[in-house]
Amino acid sequence: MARKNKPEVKEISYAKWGYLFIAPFFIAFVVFQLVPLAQTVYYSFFEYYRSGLTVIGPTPVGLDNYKELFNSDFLKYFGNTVILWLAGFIPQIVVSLLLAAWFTDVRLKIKGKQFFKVVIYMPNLIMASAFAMLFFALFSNNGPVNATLVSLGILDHPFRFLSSVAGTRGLVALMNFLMWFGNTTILLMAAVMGISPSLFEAAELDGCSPRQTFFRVTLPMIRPILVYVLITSMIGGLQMFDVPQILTNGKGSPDRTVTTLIMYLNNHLFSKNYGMAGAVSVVLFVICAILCLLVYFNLNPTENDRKIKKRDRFKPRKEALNG
Amino acid sequence: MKKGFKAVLSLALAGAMIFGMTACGGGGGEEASGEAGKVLNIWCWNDEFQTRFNDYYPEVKEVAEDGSTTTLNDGTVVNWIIEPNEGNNYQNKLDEALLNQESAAADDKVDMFLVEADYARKYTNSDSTMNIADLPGVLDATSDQYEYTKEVVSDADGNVKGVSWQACPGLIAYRRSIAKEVLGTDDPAAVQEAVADWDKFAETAQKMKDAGYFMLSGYDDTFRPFYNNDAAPFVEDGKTLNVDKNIMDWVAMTKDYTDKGYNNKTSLWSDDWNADQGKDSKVFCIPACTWEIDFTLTGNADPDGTKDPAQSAWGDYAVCVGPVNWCWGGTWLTAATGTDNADLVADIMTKMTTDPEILNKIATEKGDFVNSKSVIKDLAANYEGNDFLGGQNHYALLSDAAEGLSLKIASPYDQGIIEKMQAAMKDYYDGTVDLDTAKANFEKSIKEIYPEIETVNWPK
Amino acid sequence: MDKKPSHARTVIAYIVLIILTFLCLFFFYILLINCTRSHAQIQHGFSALPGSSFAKNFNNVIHDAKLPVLSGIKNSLIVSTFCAILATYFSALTAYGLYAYNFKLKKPAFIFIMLILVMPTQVSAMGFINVITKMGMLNTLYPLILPSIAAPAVFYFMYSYMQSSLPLELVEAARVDGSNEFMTFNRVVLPIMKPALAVQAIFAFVQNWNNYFLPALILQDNSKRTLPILIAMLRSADFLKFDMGKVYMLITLAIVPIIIVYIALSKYIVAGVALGGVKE
Amino acid sequence: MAGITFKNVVKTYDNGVTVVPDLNLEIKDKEFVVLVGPSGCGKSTTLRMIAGLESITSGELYIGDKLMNAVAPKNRNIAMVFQNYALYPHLTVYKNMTFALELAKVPKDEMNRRVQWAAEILGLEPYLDRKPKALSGGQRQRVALGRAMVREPEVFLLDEPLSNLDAKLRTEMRSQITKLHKKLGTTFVYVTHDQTEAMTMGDRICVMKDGVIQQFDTPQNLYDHPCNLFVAGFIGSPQMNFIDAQVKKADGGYALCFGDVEIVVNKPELAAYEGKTVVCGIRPEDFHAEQQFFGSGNVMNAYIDLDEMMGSESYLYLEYAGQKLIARVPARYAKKAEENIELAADVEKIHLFDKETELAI
Repeated sequence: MARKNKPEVKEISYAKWGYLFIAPFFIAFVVFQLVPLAQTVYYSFFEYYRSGLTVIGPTPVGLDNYKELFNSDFLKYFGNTVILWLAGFIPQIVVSLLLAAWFTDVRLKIKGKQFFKVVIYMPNLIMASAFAMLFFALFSNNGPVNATLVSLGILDHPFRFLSSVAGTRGLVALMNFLMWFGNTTILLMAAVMGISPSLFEAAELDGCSPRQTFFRVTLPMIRPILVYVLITSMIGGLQMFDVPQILTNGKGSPDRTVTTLIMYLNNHLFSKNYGMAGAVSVVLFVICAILCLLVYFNLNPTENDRKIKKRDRFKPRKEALNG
Repeated sequence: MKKGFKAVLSLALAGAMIFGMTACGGGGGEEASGEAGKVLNIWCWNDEFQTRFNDYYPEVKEVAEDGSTTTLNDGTVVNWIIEPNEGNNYQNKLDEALLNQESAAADDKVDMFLVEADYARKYTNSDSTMNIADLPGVLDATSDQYEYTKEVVSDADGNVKGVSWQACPGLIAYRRSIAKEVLGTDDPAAVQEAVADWDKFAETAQKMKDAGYFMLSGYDDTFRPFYNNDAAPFVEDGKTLNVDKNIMDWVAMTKDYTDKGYNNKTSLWSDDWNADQGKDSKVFCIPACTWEIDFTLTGNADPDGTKDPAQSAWGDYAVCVGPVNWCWGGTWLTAATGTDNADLVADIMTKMTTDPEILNKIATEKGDFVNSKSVIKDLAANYEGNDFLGGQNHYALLSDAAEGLSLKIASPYDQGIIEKMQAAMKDYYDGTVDLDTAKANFEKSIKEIYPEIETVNWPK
Repeated sequence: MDKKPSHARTVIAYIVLIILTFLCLFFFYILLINCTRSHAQIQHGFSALPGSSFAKNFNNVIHDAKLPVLSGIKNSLIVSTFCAILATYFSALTAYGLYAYNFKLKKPAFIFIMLILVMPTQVSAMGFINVITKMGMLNTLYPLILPSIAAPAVFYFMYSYMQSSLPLELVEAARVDGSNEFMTFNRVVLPIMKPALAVQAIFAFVQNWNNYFLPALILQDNSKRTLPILIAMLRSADFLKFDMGKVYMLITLAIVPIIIVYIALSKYIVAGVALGGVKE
Repeated sequence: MAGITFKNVVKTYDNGVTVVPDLNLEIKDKEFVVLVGPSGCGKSTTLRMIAGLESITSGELYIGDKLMNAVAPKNRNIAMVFQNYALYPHLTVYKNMTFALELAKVPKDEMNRRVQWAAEILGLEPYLDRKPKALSGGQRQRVALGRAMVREPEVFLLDEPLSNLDAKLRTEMRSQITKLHKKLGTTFVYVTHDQTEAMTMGDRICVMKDGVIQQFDTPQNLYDHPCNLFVAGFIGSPQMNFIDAQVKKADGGYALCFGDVEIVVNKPELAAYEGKTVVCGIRPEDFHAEQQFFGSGNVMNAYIDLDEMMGSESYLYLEYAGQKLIARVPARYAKKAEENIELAADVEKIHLFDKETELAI
């Protein structure tokens, strides 16, 4: 800071305490995330892996890793990740909105709300790996689910869930849905309850049916929370690993249609291929950055308040005035 | 203000670190609690050798309740480190330990580790394993062992780097009850007649299907007989992978069997594959090598260990050689370079793999095909028969077959390659993908697991 | 008011709720049933009635050296508890730093944290493993605990909670009363933040209890492994062979402790989640 | 025709609390009726029952001649202005005002015409494109009014619309609403707890307490002839003084004696109360310091506890015969605290109430 010429005015500045309090956070971040990130980017330009007991030393290869990455199935895995995320996310949002609307609709007087809230939130606490393992055991070819379906006559022979693309993807989506819809419902309920009741009464007076009230009043009012849920879920979706990894034991079978980005990264990390792992990480980093900036800017309501959309503007037509 | 502030900042960092360290000091966990005596670390991927060691090694004093350690008479504590094989997990963890073998403390050093045929060459060609010749009195004791068991663990210039207590000729284990019902007899010679070659095997499979049975359980059951008779190893120069024509024959046959409903569409080691070896399973036979009889078949056929034919498939199995001679796996003991208990390792090796009296007990009680020609000849002559196999003396059947076995086709990468081949082809058999996609998937997974392999060649 | 339609909607609501409850509970029901049945019984097929081999399965799992469950639970507990403490304390500290003080880098610091909030941690996994190997921390629990000092999500929650329920006058009052900044934080700010701290501690604990990706890459030998890794090991073939009873038992051991804690604290946890919803 | 009639209407909430025991009320068409009373007296509940936001436990409610009990709020052709305005924060002022019309599928140019008309009356043209949070309290209140006006309802319901405004704005808005009523000519039902608003705005005022109508009459009648102690105390600020007085027979009527004052009133009804005590109500403004009011026996010499100088007049907090009184005296007669002052009550303006029944005599 430039030395001010007049004598140092002795006023108590707490600024140094501000720095002190945020220091641990930033130090831990630099040591455990920033430096590793820098290394990841650095090694992504090297051929550096361990084959058996011999380490093939870091030799610079420029963009080879990235070239190899793009003629590999990276885009397919990105597609898988997005499909698996959306297949779980869309039902999650729909059901959560439905439940939030019902739970907060004073007309419906649903009893046992607290019980339902406790039950639907429970899957969120379960270890993803345990959930996946449980589903693997339950949905295996002669597992309990098949046995039940066959004994109930719904199926004549066991359906091979884990051998069919739709089956495996469906299971991953179902698990993600079950694990997260409780959390989202409670969040949305809190947001809806945050709206002042007189707004709903005003809407009712204005002639809104329950459905119209939901879409024209409730939904716009809880938009900030919806944006928050969308972003956090998208980040979670991109990081999806535990469930598909354990359900298919890392193979992403059948036909690698369930291999997600992080599983692909994990395969390289597991076989100590730091070069490729670095490349995958960097591309993933870029994708995350783009998606988040995209979502953050155009969906965040506070940003676009000023530019009122065209059709809302009031057009005073002179001839209509008859006083 | 500037200087003071930096001091405070570093203080905060140190504080955070110390706070973190001391807080989870407990997390470090203490080393294996052994008394004053030395510690012997043995790495393996299952408890097969551990059970035989605990039962038959004379020096064993007592076994820990949770089975994690065994204490010997002279106080040495044997620490069993078990890591599953699948997905190269065992190899990765073992490599990690071997790489910092020098820096590791005496008691943490890897003393002995087991290897399977599929990746034996990876370790025998490296200097992480000691020459058996350097271990006192072990090499000459192995004169009576089958040639192939030494060949597969010899390095480029012929030094033997490992020993095994068993040979694993492959055979076909079949259900006596189903054989009687469909083929009219369960006599091993007659059944061998019906499966003498792959054409006869297919005919019998059709008979089985007509009678409402499956010939085989899974896709991978017939892999080993084909793979074992490949012309050359998968990888020889460390860069290119040549898929043998034999493998593609296996693929074609299995696809054909699946479409015709000869097999029950299971995968190796999956729980329905295990169930197919149970009492009320519809599967006629399963290609199995000798260690599989004790390790897998007995466990699956008689899960509750009743040993009673009424409640389980105990005694309902018999074996014959099958269409081709083949072998699978087997476990070799190797001494890790830099071990601090070399002579104890040597003693374990000699006793467990060459002492005729121990080998005889292993053979009779565990049903292993032990790696000693003399013991096998003696068993072939007067062994009264294996109770699990309904009294059949399978040694007589296999003693000459074992002479002709060979594992020259083994390469250091086989564990990963075979696993990825089976996984890729499973989608093809299920009909989820066509053959070319399955091949492409195989190549992709090889690129991930073995970056050094650049090209994969398929036979014309 | 027109009674008829809302009656129909109530019926539909209850049907959907019952289906969802069934979906949430059915799988745990099967889990609890199967962990009391022996391997053979499980292979026979599904049964709604519990079996008799709960003790047998439990013993098998506890005494299986390959699956050190007790040390798994211990490690998971250590990692989760310390992560919860570090994450909540340091996030509150950072949030307080940014909320109560203004200094030159305040705005950029806040925006920076918001950016890393949306960045998944797996991205730097590769470098992370290298760094901690060089620091000699590979195969120890520290690398799983210390990074949680920088927990952007927890920070964001604390920051918005402070904005809504920590009046700055309190801090000034404390200053007038002569307590130094650090004491003010610990004795005035933290007690007020107790609901937020409690909720975030639970979430941080659960998140680290369930974490599988990084521990699997860092923890090499069995005595150090956390529960999710043991379960993932279960999935590999060598274990499945003999005893599905053991498999179900281990999953139960991994899930039940959290469920018990949850049922005991369900009121706070659900309220805590709701707290997140009313941020704006 | 949009009169409102309550017949034996009862309102009991789910928790068993009966807020409105047995309401019989008749509001004529185009009338401006004010429901006033302390909080919790059931005035808002009554308003919300008209709006249909509260169910009617029993009894009948008519708007015009149609039974409204089971009719949905949107079909009652009423509009309501909420205490906190209840404007849709995510919609512009224009969209807020056209929200109900869009739902009622009113054609576009008709909507524009009405909004333009309402905006002109309320002076809202410059704000039509703004969002509510960009407006001041007063402007928001006027938007709420505008939103109700454009619907051209038969009945206009206002639930304490001025309580969130500052004092100056409140007086200004009072006159605006009264002017609006005259201009629109619709029936207004206005709820407030502020008796000055009631007195200034209402054609008729309904004073309520614990769900029961105390009195329903013009402001003047309420002021001059409160039917009971409660209404007397509620209307008028500062509040009427209540003094216990002995009734004695005197020539020319009966004398009310308290302290050393004896005020003679000729009220035949007092015959029944001879020798007993009655509550004598005197409004602060009915105490006079001017000589012409000094008759025989009605002068009292009170000690001034506190005096509040209001500019043109002063409030004197007196103590007389052990009772606290308030008097409102023109500035020139006012005295300072801790002094005594001689005051006389205006005999015609004295209200008398039965001590037990609290009813007017």
